[in-house]
Amino acid sequence: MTLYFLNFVLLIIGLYALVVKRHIVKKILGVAIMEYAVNLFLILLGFRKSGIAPILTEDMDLRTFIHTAVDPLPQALVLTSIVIGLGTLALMVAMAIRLYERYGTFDMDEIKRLRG
Amino acid sequence: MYEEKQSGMTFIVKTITNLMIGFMLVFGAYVVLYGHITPGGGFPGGVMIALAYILVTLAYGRKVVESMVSGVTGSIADDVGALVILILGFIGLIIGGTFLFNFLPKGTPFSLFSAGYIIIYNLAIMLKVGMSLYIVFLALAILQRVVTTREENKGDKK
Amino acid sequence: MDVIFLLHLLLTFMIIGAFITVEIKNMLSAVISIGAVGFALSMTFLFLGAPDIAITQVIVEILSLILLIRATVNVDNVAIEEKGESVFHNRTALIFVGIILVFAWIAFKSLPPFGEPLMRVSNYYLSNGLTLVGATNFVTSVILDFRAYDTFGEAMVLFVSISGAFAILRRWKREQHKDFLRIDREH
Amino acid sequence: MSYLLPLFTAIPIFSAILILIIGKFDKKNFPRIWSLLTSLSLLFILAVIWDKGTMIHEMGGWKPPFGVVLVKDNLSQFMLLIVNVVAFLTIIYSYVYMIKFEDYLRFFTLFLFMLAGMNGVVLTGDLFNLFVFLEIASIASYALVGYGVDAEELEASFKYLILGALASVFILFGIGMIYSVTGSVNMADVARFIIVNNLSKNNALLMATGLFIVGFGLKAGLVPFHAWLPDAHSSAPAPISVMLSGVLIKVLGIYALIRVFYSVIGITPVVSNVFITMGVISMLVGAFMGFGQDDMKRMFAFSSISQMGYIAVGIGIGTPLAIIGALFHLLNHAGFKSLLFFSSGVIQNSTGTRNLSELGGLREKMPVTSAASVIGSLSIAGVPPFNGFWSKLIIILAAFSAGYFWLGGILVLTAFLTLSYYLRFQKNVIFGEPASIIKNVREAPFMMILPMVVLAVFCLLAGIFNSWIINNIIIPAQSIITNQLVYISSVLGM
Repeated sequence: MTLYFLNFVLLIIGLYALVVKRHIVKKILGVAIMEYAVNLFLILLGFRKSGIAPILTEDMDLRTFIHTAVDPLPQALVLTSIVIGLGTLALMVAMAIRLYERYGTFDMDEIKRLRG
Repeated sequence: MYEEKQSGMTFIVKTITNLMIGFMLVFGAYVVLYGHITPGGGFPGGVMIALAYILVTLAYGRKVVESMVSGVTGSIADDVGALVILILGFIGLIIGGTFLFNFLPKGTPFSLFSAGYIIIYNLAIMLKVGMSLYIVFLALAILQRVVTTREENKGDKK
Repeated sequence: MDVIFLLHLLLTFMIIGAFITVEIKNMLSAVISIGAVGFALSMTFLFLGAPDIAITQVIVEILSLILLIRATVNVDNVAIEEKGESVFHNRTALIFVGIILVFAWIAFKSLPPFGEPLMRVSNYYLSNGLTLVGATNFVTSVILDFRAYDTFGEAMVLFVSISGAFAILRRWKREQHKDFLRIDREH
Repeated sequence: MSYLLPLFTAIPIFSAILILIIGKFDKKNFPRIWSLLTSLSLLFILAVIWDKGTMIHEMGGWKPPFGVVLVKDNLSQFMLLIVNVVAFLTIIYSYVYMIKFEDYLRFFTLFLFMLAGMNGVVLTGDLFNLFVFLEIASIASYALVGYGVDAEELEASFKYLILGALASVFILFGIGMIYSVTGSVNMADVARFIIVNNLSKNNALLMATGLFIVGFGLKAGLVPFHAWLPDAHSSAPAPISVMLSGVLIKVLGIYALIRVFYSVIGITPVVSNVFITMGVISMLVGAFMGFGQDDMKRMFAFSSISQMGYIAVGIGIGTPLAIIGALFHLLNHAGFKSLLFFSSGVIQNSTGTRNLSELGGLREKMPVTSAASVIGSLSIAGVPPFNGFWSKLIIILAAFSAGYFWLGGILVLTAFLTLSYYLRFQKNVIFGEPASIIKNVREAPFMMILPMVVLAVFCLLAGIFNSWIINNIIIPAQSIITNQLVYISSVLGM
């Protein structure tokens, strides 16, 4: 419970960086922090008290394994979400550097030719 | 005008790179091939292989790494990896009637060739991920140099 | 040591790291401290019984650090002075955040308690995965067989974002820089 | 016949990869001809599966709660029709338009990925899979908005990217909440679990509701979350403006909202009121901001916000009549707004500007474009007998019959506002004194005229034969939305 809450605080910090900060890289880092938070949230949801990793080894009994392994589905979802985050990051970095080339700054307040 | 620095980083970095690169490639391949038995899989393995090449780029400069895997080869490998995944899906559609059907025999657990097509799928993802991250790093590194050089030129004119 | 206590400790560390990332002036330090957050996150995954995710997180963290430092911080590490915001502005933001946190607290209370997931669907994966798929790593059997279509989509997300990055970075004739970019030589 | 369903995503992706490989040798003709063929083949497959009832495709052969399923019901088929027809017309238009961007290999690659992503979102029966394909479509659209790599385009694209990433995080968080409460991510299974255990008052689900409204609202560009929309629409190349306004915000925003709230979580009075409020604010803000614009494309963008407001109001009211109106307006808006953005691209291409104050008297130099643009404006303004009139009329009638009299008043008021700013557009661009810059202007090439003519004919015919369209296309889709149990039982097979 408190873990969920702390995790949500992490998400809010990322949101704060995204909304308030003017530096483009800070905004990108804000997105990254939010992605961390949401990935961790999904894994926390699948945790079992005194659970083991959902990987069977040869000396393990299948029946006890079923009753102790943590939930594998959120882990699969998070793996996909990490990849999506990496793809977004690559695109964001490409765009940031192109913007820098055009405007000569990383300051979002000076990048303001459009009216919004 | 910007001229390609031939030297790259220091001797220490280069030596350590020489030592590490083989380990990184082998470990990446291991993580991919045993992805269905131990932790790992196509994605982390692919990123490891991309990181091996990126390490060479950082230590030796772009020319050396492009003599190993050129940008064009990388991008073709990237496309081929994606195509293999799609073709796996279509084979499943033809054999099993559903897209991405696991059409190979399941084998015995804990052996390398078990779990049907998962090993091929992992290898295709490795090719795709590794090569695409490597070529995007090359492109970003080039652009970054050009931007910095132009900044410096601007400063000179002032 | 108790795992739950350790998790609290790691999360607190991550929150502090994230806060430093957001507030520090020097951009290189900001990027490095987000690296610290990422590595703490991967340790957290390890304690939560997710070695697959932990490996992936470490590797991805290294790659994104290299990308960020090499492509952005290396170009221009000038900190931007924040304009002095009015106290009122900050106070409304704080009140808003406070309300959201209270609502989140109430909502988290009605989730199943921590450590006892429902696992309606996952029990099927755990009990039948070995016979139906044959992989002993159940995460792999979920991502590459039960939900293979998601992984197909995931590979395509990476493909499309790399393609997009190349489209953004490509040479474009409207500008006349003779010594410029040899990017589309790669593609 | 359900084996045809995965082809809607697999064929465009296959073509995109093939274009990248073969495009290394033939940059000029292969990409555009191949994309045209791809889009045509998708239309052909759609014709084959049209009206064949609900189809389920179990990916990899796993039964619904365990694997990913593709579901083609009447609502998906309605959305597939809009997406693929608009995409086909846009590819015809880009055939000539993209020449000035010289390197259009990656344009068609990204375009086909966006098409595949939208088809995937429409067809999927799984919440997380919806998220994945939503990401494919949005990432492709971020890159396409910035395709010109000029300062303004990059700025618009970066804003869109940041807000889009925020939306994705919120949606994923909401999916996590739903998974934790119900133990599944399959839409039908989640819906059944919520009904059986009577969870609709659960606080965690309420929070997921809020997260979904913010996330999908950002993708739809409804008003508190519309900051990216005018910039992105006006800076993108014309074919991309068409895709964004014509289908992307509808599929990723409105369709996803309908699916998640009507078919999965279940609609509650609170959610309906939120929809109505967001819709009313969107209508008014869009209409008033539309007045002040000198840039043609920005005006169309604000008008898109305003018309999305109509659709949101229709969904919020929630009676069958209102849903019919909303879906009919969705179809019509895809028609006339695509037409208007096509014409703005043609005008910008020939005259070099899109400012209303610099243009004038185009009707003699460009007769076909002018005629199409007039038809589009009259349709969106709601002049009978064009299609916009009927859909707005249905929504207004639904508002009155559901007892929302003030809402009906606002809807009528917005219709008048829309009419007046489109008349201003007509007066400044098509009619009036010929401006000096249009001396050497000629009619656009045939490939750019053709899509406009097709859409103009559609606007007229959909207005005249409105009852046929409503009976044959809209009502089947509406019956899926209002009967949650039919959806659940047809997917889970009970």
